[in-house]
This record gives sequence, structure tokens and C-alpha cells, in this order.
Amino acid sequence: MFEISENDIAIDALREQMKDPGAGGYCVFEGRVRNENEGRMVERLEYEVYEPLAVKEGERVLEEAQQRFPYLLAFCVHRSGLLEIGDCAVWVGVAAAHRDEAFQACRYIIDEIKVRLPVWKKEHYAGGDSGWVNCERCASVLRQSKDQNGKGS
Amino acid sequence: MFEISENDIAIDALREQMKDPGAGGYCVFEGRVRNENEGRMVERLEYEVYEPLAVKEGERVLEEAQQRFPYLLAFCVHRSGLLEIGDCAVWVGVAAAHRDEAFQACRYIIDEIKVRLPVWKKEHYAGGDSGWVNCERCASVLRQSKDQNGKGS
Amino acid sequence: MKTITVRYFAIFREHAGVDEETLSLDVTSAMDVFERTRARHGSSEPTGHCKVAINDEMAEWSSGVNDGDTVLLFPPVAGG
Amino acid sequence: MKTITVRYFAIFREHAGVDEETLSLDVTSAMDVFERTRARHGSSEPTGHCKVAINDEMAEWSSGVNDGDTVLLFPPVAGG
Repeated sequence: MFEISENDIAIDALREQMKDPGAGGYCVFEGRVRNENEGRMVERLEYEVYEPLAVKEGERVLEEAQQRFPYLLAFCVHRSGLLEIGDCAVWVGVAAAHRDEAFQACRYIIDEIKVRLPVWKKEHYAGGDSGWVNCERCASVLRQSKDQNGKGS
Repeated sequence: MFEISENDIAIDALREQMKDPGAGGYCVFEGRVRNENEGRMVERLEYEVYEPLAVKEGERVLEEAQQRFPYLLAFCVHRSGLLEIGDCAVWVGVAAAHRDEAFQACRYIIDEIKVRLPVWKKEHYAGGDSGWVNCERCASVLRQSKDQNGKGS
Repeated sequence: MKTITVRYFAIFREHAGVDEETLSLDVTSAMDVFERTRARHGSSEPTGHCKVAINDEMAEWSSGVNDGDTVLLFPPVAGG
Repeated sequence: MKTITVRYFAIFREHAGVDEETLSLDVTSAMDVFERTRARHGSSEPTGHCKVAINDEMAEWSSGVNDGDTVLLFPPVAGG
């Protein structure tokens, strides 16, 4: 099950759901907001999520993980909105018969979630400015383009 | 930090300790008692731990993981005594700057813990009998030896 | 001419100054839509890490667009 | 002869019927101790997955033992 949440991720409740008498291994990954990225001090973070497609793609990732590393239970919740340092931005939990499937499925899910979902991250820096992660190149292209074309048509 | 616990592992308290503003990735593994092992129905489990050496070797494993996959925080707790199906037998948590170190350190720790610590697991089966995991070959050697030598001297 | 609704996300939305707009465009593919709106979304590298969806389904840049379609333009993603 | 305290764990303890015992043994190495107590701990494969410690430090089967040492005999482990 994949969900987008506008509020704090309810980790205790998620953990309660991850119970299966056949599960010998349970692996969790939490992505948290850290105070630094590529040498810049980060003060808070904002996630924009296009929920209809993010949920569809998230469910697809969980199914792919199930095919590759058969598990008993898997959940993934991704935050949207404004987050502070230390907040949980994404939570992945996998319960499987053995630890190898649990680790591998969990890793597969987070790796794919990070690159495939329509989710964008804006970092707010200590200096007061901000930037969209992975979009700086686009932005610089824009700036050149605006310089050349005036106010962008 | 490595600990042996005679009581339920206090997972919520452990999680509270795994906070660091520089941590972007946090990986947890829980080994749980499952209801089946190698085709036999398991009803409960008993861990015997030789604590002085288990703690020493556990601490060593955490240090090795730190050398290989530098992390910010890592804790590991292993149970001793009687456990029921679904109980947490071992808990490993690693907080690191990025997810790769978190996953790899966590996996290294559980893999080493399982094979190096003086910890023994006795499974109690549905039929009422029991067996020490990994020791059946030793036991069969003993039985032959006792058959040959009478009551084993 | 086709009536196409274009939706912008994240940095594209900030550059466009609108969430979405409905335009009359002489276009065949999703790529054509991206190029026609380049001045708004501010990117000149569609074949890079940007993505596109048509009517809430992920699509290819070569996918065809029909009259009345909604085209979603996604700048490089950064989940997790 | 050396006075050696031998401690048994898990299946070895069950077989020996005691946690530990102090014996007078004519031994040089940890391996010698293992072999002299074979009838008690019930295993004939010391070089397999069994382990040994001397005075609470992990040791090799070839490690020497001294008068007064405590030798800990560990059957195959199964953590986690």
C-alpha cells in the first residue's frame, strides 16, 4: 500500500500493521530531512507531490518489488508539504519470511520511489533563499533564456 | 552500542535515540520469531546468550560497520530467554548521512551478529519436542556416540 | 489547431506563474507541447530528466496528443 | 597435570548435565580440552562450526591453556 500524507507520518501505527506470524525479517527505511545538502545549510524543506500519479507509480513500485523479492507485507508513505529538520519525509516498511527479501525489497522500493514519482523538493536555505533540488540546471537555462528574451515572452 | 535484553526490546525508546540532524537515512532491521522453520511448526523460541562475550563481540561488529560504512548512530539489542511468535529477537538501527551507508551498515551488523555471537537458539515445536538450531548434526553425532559407548561415560 | 490544457509543476509552475492554462496549439506530440510552452516553463532540455504525462498517465515525449487532452509537464523529480 | 575449568553452553551443557566442572587434565591446547571432554559435550567435530574461548576471550583451537584457565566450549551459534 502506498500513500501520500500531508501530516506527520504515523510511524507507530504503520509498525503495528507490519505484523505477520510468518515474518522472520522486517526492514524499515526512513528518509529524514537533514540540515545540509551539497554543502549548503538547509532550514526546512517543501515537497510538492502530484498525488494521482504519485500513488499510481508508488503502487507499481511495490508490485515490482513483490515480483523480485517476494515479501509478506509492504507499506510506503511519502510526505507532501512543509517539513522541518529531522522530520520523516518517506517511510518504507517490508516484512518478509527472511531478512534477505526484507532488505532487498525495502532498498528497491526507496531507490525507485526517489527517481520515478512526480515529487519535487524545494530546499529553504539558511540565507533565506531556496532552490528546487535537481532543477538548478533547468533554472540556469531559464535565466539565460530570460536574459536573452526579456521577461520570457 | 550493543546490549543483551532479558525483556521485550523497547523499540520506541530505541527509535527516539536514533535522532541526528545530519541523518538523511535511517535503516532498521528487526528479526522476529516466525511460526515455521525448515518445514516445522515453531511454537516458541528460547535464546541462550553468553553475555560477557556476546557484548564484546557485538561492540566489535558495530565498530567494523563504522569503519566500512561510516554512520552517525547505530544500536543493536539482542534478546535472551523465552520468546513467542512475532516477538522481536534482535533489533538493529542505523542513522547515516545517506541511505546507502544506512542500509549497508545495518545489513553488515545483522549478518555478522547472526554468525559470530555466542548465542544459541532452541526451537520448541508444535509436537512438544525441541531442538537447538544449527546443532542437530552435533546431536546426531552424540547419539551415535552414546549408542556405541553406553551412557556416554 | 488543438485545444490543449497544460499543467506545470514545481519550478515549471513558478516560471509559468500559473498552475495550468488552456491553449490552442498546432501540435502532434507531447514534445511539441513542451517546445511550444518553453518560454513559460523555462527549460530547453526536454529529453533530459524531465517527464510528461497525458491525462494522468505517464507518457513518452513522442506520444501523440489529441484535442482536449491535458498535458502535464514534470521537471526533474526528487522524491524521498 | 593442569587444573582447567570447563564451561558448557546450550546443547553441550544439556549433554554434559552441568554448566561447568573443574578437571585435572594433561592438556596443551584448547583442542586437547575439547577432545578430553568429548564424551561429555557429545560432539566429534571441533574443527567444524564450534568455537572456543579462554578466560572470556575468543580463542583458536590451537591456543595454549594454562593451569587455572577457564575454557568455554561453544556449539554452533544461531543469533538473530
